[in-house]
Amino acid sequence: MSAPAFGMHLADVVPFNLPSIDYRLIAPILILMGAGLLSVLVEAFIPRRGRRPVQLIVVFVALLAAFAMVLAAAGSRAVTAEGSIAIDGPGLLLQGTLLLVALLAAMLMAERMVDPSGDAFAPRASTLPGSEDERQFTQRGYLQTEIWPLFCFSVSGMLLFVVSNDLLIMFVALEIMSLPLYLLAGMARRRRLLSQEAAMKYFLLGALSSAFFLYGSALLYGFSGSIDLPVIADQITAKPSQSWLLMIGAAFVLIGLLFKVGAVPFHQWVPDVYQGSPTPVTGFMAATVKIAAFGALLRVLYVALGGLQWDWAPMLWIIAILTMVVGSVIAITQTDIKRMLAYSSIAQAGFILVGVVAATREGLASALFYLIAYAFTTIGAFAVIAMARDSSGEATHLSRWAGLGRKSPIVATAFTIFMLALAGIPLTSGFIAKFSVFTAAIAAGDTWLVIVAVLASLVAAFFYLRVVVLMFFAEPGPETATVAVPSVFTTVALAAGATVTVVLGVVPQPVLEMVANADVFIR
Amino acid sequence: MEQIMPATGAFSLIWVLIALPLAGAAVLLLGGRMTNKWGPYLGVLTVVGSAALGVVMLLQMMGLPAEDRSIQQVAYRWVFADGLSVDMAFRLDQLSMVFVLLITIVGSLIHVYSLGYMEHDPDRRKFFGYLNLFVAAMLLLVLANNYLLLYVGWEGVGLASYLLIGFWQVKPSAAAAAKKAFIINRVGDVGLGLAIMVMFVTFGSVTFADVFGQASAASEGTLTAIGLLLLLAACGKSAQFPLQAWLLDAMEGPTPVSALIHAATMVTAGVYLIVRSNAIFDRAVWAATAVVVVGLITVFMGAIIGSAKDDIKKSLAGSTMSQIGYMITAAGLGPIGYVFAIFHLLTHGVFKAGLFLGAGSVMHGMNDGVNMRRYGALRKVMVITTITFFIGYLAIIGIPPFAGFWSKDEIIHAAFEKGPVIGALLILGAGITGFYMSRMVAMTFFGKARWEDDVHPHESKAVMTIPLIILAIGSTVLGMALLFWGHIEEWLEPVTGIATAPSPLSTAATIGISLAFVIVGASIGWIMYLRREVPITAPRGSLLTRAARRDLYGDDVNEVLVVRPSYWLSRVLVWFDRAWVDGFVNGIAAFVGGFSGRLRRYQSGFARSYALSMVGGAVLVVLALLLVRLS
Amino acid sequence: MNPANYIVLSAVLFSIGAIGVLVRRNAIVVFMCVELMLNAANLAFVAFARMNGNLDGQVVAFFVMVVAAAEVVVGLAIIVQIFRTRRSASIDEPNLLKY
Amino acid sequence: MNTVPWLTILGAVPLVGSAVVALLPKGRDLIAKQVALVFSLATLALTIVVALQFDGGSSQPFQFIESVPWIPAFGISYGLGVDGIGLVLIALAATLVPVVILAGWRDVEDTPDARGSVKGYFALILALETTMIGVFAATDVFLFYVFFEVMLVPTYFLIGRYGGPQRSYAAVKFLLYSLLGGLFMLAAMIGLYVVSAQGGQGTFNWFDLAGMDIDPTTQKMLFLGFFFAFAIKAPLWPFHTWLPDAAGAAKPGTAVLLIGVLDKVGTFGMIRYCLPIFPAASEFYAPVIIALALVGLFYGAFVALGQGDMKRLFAYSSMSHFGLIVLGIFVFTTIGQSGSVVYMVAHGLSTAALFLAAGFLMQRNRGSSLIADYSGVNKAAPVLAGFFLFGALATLALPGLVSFIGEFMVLLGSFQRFLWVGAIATLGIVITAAYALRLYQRTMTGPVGPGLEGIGDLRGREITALMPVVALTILLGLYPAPVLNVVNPAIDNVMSSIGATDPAPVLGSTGTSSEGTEQ
Repeated sequence: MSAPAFGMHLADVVPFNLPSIDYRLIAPILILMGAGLLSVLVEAFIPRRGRRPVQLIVVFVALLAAFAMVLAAAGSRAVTAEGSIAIDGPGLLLQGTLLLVALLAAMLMAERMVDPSGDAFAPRASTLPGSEDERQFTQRGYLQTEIWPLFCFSVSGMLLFVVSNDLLIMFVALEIMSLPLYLLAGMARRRRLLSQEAAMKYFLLGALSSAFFLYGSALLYGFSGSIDLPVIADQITAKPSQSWLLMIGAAFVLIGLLFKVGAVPFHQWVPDVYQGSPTPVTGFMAATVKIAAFGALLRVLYVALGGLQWDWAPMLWIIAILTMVVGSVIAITQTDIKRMLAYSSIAQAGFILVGVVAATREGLASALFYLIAYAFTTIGAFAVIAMARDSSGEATHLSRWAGLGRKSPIVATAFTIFMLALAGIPLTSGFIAKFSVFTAAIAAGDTWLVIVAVLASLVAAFFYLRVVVLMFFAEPGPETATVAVPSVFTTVALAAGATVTVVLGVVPQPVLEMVANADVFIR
Repeated sequence: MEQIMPATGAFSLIWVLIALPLAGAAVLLLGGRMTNKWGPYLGVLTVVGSAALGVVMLLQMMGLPAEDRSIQQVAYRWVFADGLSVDMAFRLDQLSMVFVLLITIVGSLIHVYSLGYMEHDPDRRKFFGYLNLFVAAMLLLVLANNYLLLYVGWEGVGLASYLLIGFWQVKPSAAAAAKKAFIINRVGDVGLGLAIMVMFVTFGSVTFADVFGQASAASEGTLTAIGLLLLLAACGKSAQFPLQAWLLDAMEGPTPVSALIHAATMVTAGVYLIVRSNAIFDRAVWAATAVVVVGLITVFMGAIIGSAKDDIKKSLAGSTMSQIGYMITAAGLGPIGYVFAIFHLLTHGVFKAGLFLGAGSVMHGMNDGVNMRRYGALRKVMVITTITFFIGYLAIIGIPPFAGFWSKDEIIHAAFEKGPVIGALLILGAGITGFYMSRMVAMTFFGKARWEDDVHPHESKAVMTIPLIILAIGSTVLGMALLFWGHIEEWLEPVTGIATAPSPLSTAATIGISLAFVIVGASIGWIMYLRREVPITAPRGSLLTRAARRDLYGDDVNEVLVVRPSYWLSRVLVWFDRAWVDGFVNGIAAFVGGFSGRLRRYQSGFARSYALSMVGGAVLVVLALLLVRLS
Repeated sequence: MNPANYIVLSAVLFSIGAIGVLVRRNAIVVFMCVELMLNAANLAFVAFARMNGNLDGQVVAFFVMVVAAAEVVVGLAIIVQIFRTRRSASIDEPNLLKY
Repeated sequence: MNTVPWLTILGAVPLVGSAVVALLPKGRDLIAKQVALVFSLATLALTIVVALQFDGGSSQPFQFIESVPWIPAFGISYGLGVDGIGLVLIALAATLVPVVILAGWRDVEDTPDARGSVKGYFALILALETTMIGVFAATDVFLFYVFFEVMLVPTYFLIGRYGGPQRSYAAVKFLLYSLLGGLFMLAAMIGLYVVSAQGGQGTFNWFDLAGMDIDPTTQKMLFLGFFFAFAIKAPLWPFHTWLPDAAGAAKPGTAVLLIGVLDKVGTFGMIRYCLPIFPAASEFYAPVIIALALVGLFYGAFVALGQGDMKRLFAYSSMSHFGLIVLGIFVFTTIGQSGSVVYMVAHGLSTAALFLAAGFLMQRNRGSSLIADYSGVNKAAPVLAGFFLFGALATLALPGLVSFIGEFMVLLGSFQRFLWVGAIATLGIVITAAYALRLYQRTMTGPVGPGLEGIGDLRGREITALMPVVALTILLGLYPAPVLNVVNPAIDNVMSSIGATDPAPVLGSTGTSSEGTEQ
């Protein structure tokens, strides 16, 4: 909760220039923050029994309301809050996607049926793993409803992240987005050691990356005398001198963002965190953080550093290639499905970077489309993973998936759809996404980048299909996991993910138009 | 080019000639068990029907003036594309007419004979089906009006021959022989196929009319190429050197098959092809010479093999090779030879069929034993067979007035016209013929009985002997009939070009010399195999004998030059495919996998190493950016 | 004195922090090193604010402090929890997730 | 232009059938089979209707054209239409599917370790038919690609779920190999789009692309992308090693569809896409491709000669035949290309005959496909042996059968253009005969092998499945006009689009047949 407060504070001091803030445009952010505060209060004042339903109502209402506001704001292009927030096509598009995906993620988090002893989160994160209290709380069937305020804050941070127009807001948004995630990562009900380890790694590395980001913005500020992205852009064109400040600053800022994106060599937190966190949170992170981080990355690159394209393009070339290759190659020898999808998400980040490097309108549009397609597919995939279980919790080891296709064909089929989409087989969203990204890249002359991407996606196809092979070509054994019957929540999330994946693959035109009309970033 | 008449009257039924036996084959082969009973008789009827139709056509044709005797019937457009157009069309002229009669009449006789010969075979329905198929294919071969359609018949008879040689497939030897025959014939087919291609690129058409019509315009080189390729084809089909190896094994088939396919008709298709293509060979001297050479070589190969074999059928097969050698030689002599090649082909078709069927009749009585060393003195028990066989014998060695005498004599004479050496060689061949045929007759019908104990020879029954008798009559009169009554030269002249009439004097001379040689050879044979008792186990024999028993190493040569190398090559390629081509593909996969395994080790699980790679990456990125900027 | 020196100092601090993150095992210390890096950034901001003659940098510094404080809260929570579970605050201890 | 969207209907019928079959309740296997058969027959009937409406003589090579914008953002349209080539291949697919369904009636039950359900098997086959029809009917490169790739999915499951011991390895290998080609084709396709976009809005419409003139260097790059995909599909030496594994692991029915139809997509793609869109590049690469084709022709034949496993033998023989087809395409003569198309059809039929007959045999002997396990079958099961022999003869292109017409036209066309290429290729017929007859000799002749005495002969259902294939092979061999009539105009179109002309005969004869035709 920064920008508005900042404004008010100023207003008390100097009444004669009130900051111009278009509350209508930033309403989504405010709504989510408000929801966060509200649910903190709910935690404080509503008796335990009632908390969960109230929290859910608050969250879902907030998400839907925010989405409504985004729709209402559709088409507007404005810089508000004293130039620190830019509401434009891409921003709104990403906000809308974020909200929808967050909605599905929230449903996964709210799921209570698949695990006999409650939801995916520890009854009390404070209790020691395996301790007496933990057992007690579990028996009493306590649920940790503190996840909801964290969730709301995180989402609000994301919404702010993709529209923030100066480095300070961006930094603050980054933290608002990340801090709750650090905590959520550590709250798994089962395998708590892993969960805590994930939280710590995520936190320390995240903090390190934000330090880089911050120092980078300091240098950029020193170079340009401002933290506004457009001003920085002007300064870059204005004075080519003092380039080392600019260069190092730009590099550090980009590093901070590439870390969140999960690009090689800043990717190593991804597998550990994805594997350790509670599966719904993993899905939430995998889908939304990717969107938010890429949103910010695109904005920085296209708005602030647009004049520097010839400097960062080669670097991103190499990073994109590394990311695609390392991600897909390491994934083929993974034995844990969550970890495999983590590496897959790294590879996917690489493919999106291919579109980013193009640095053209088509590139931007294709990246946006890819983000949308990828987010829904991922949520769906993790929904399935959350359902494949055995007595000790989720059965994430690949060997446990052998023959799943025979035991529960429908879920397996859904998962197959997601895998095919990630592999980029036609008639799925993933194919159109890859197609548009490659098209943009080739149009921009990055043919060789596309060739590498093609080879990488072949390697990727191998491990995606490996799961399919396991599920359908192997006999179910005693080891095979059973698919728990979920409540309406997961069902809806799963169905939505599958539907979007297929629809975007068969009739992508509307969304393609949307991303095309999203136009470029305002500056 | 000679003009070609539309098919009218009986000629409008040309297609029926083929369709009848083809339908018979279809019914018998698809009909299944239900046709077991009456199937064979249907098979006979279809061929007899074609024969009757053939005779009708002959009569109608004789009614026509000579230049109008080339009739064509176009059924429909068969294979076509821009620049290519081949019809399903038939051409009945004097040449194909005589073939039609030979095929259908001899075919009918052999069908009838088979009724008896195959009586006890469980699969006789199939047998007759195959025979019908053969007759249909053979008729297509001689009735086609273009080379591509001829090709269909060409391989059709090959197929029938394959099926019939391997009729007793349970015997591995039979199956192997069948495969061998087909594959060696395929080599010949390559020649035919390529010849057709050359014709097409040269003349833009593959019909006889177009090709022969424009032949004069083509360069001699092209014509020579075509001629040699056609010769290759002929060698395959007619078992001429160097593609002769299959014929002897082909005797694995039932004896009527040997009579019909491997004596009377199919093996003579090569002669037909060359004579039919006379327009080419007339203008390609070298090709024609090559034909003569091949023919001569085969005359002696066949004769020598025939003289050494103890298996009566193989001995006859050798003789067949030799006799076809005569025809091929004649066909190579040019216009003066063509007619007599065909003439000899017809007579040979009749008397050799008779001889084979006679051999079959003998085997029938001897529990299918073929070893002449276990025969002997059969003249007492099977009189008709003996007489008919003896007539055939007289015919083949060329004793006047039997059929073989006229035709062979004409060839020898024509050879002298071309060059004394050829004539001399042919006369020598005639002598050897006399020898091995006498040997055969002596061992089989005369001398002491050397039968195995459980063998009780007996004369075959009428259904088999009547065809023998008819063929024997044919062997007696056919020569004179064709020559003096049928005037075969004039009959064929429009197709084969003018045959220069031989001058009587030299005729007398050649007749005398050749007769002398024949008698000498024959008497040697008689003396050798009647004076002394024939040993039941063959003596080691001279080097030549042993070579001849091994078919003059024909198989060994093929084995060493072709078969072994190709199997070796295939084994090498199989290994190469697995180890290298596929190995490369799998190698890549393995490499990526290993790479992945090594790469994931860097994900050590220590937060600080992650931090390190981040900081390191940061430094690199900064350096990279500065480098890009400064450079 | 030349404000550029402050920048140099901040750079030095940042580097120290970074190196500290890499070499120290104790999670708390590592975390403190990160904080050091943040403060190096703060110093840079303030110094640049001075050089550029506008307030933005200083404003940012305040925000960063707040954010850093929040980070401390979250971070300590996590670290303490790990410590309670494992009886050690070494960041090399938790090493179950790898490869 | 016609009002009824025939091709869409044609493609939809099997898809609907597939859905219906898939949605049937468990355990209703018989009904599933019957429904599948009915739908496949309906498709066949529709195909015949379409084929009868197709006007071979018309000036418009493409007919039944449909075009609806699909993804205007990339100039992609849902465009269908067939020329003679597409039509005959669709007809081939529509013919083989019912045959395969009937032949595979008990495939799943008779598999000792069946993975999938019966209905799944037939649903997949029908789904595959839809993609096959689509891939041959597409006139939009993107749409073609979509079918091209989606086709892999049902095949992948058919091999991987219903195949033999090696199925998993084979399925993955097949899929990855095909994907590799597909992805390169995707890149090239995008490149093509980008090139077309240089003049305003880019397009994937085949008609526009075929007319476009691209500068040679770009052509060469893009051509490679497309050709690589097709060469893997076809399969051309040395990209063939997936085929023996796939065919060896797949059920006979699946293998028939795989080799008989799917692989034709490769050669079809060469004629439809490589040549007209990249004429210059095609000409540039033709020598290399012809060399590869020749190598493949003999390589495949010789490896087949040395194979101890029937299914692998068939795969290699097909590889050899594909060499021939590719040869015919890239000699750029009308006769050669028409021959290639005829041979595609012929090869589909002969493969079906041989593979299904062999399949029936294997089913009777614990699914063993080792030649060594068989001997003297002719005695125990004469009818089966008969069909087997017929298949072998069709494979070695016996004159009178349709495969002969295809083969001879290809050889003739090659000979017409490059004398020696044609001559060398012709030698192949000997080796073909060698391995085909050797196979028959080793399996069917001689004394009856151990354990084979009891195997029953073909049943009515099996004969019914084989009969249509046999009949077509013979009828088209004696009267190929139905195919040639529609194919030749299409080929002329291709030839003109690549600006190739046939070499005239030396003596410049018109080439019309003898006087007989005039009467």
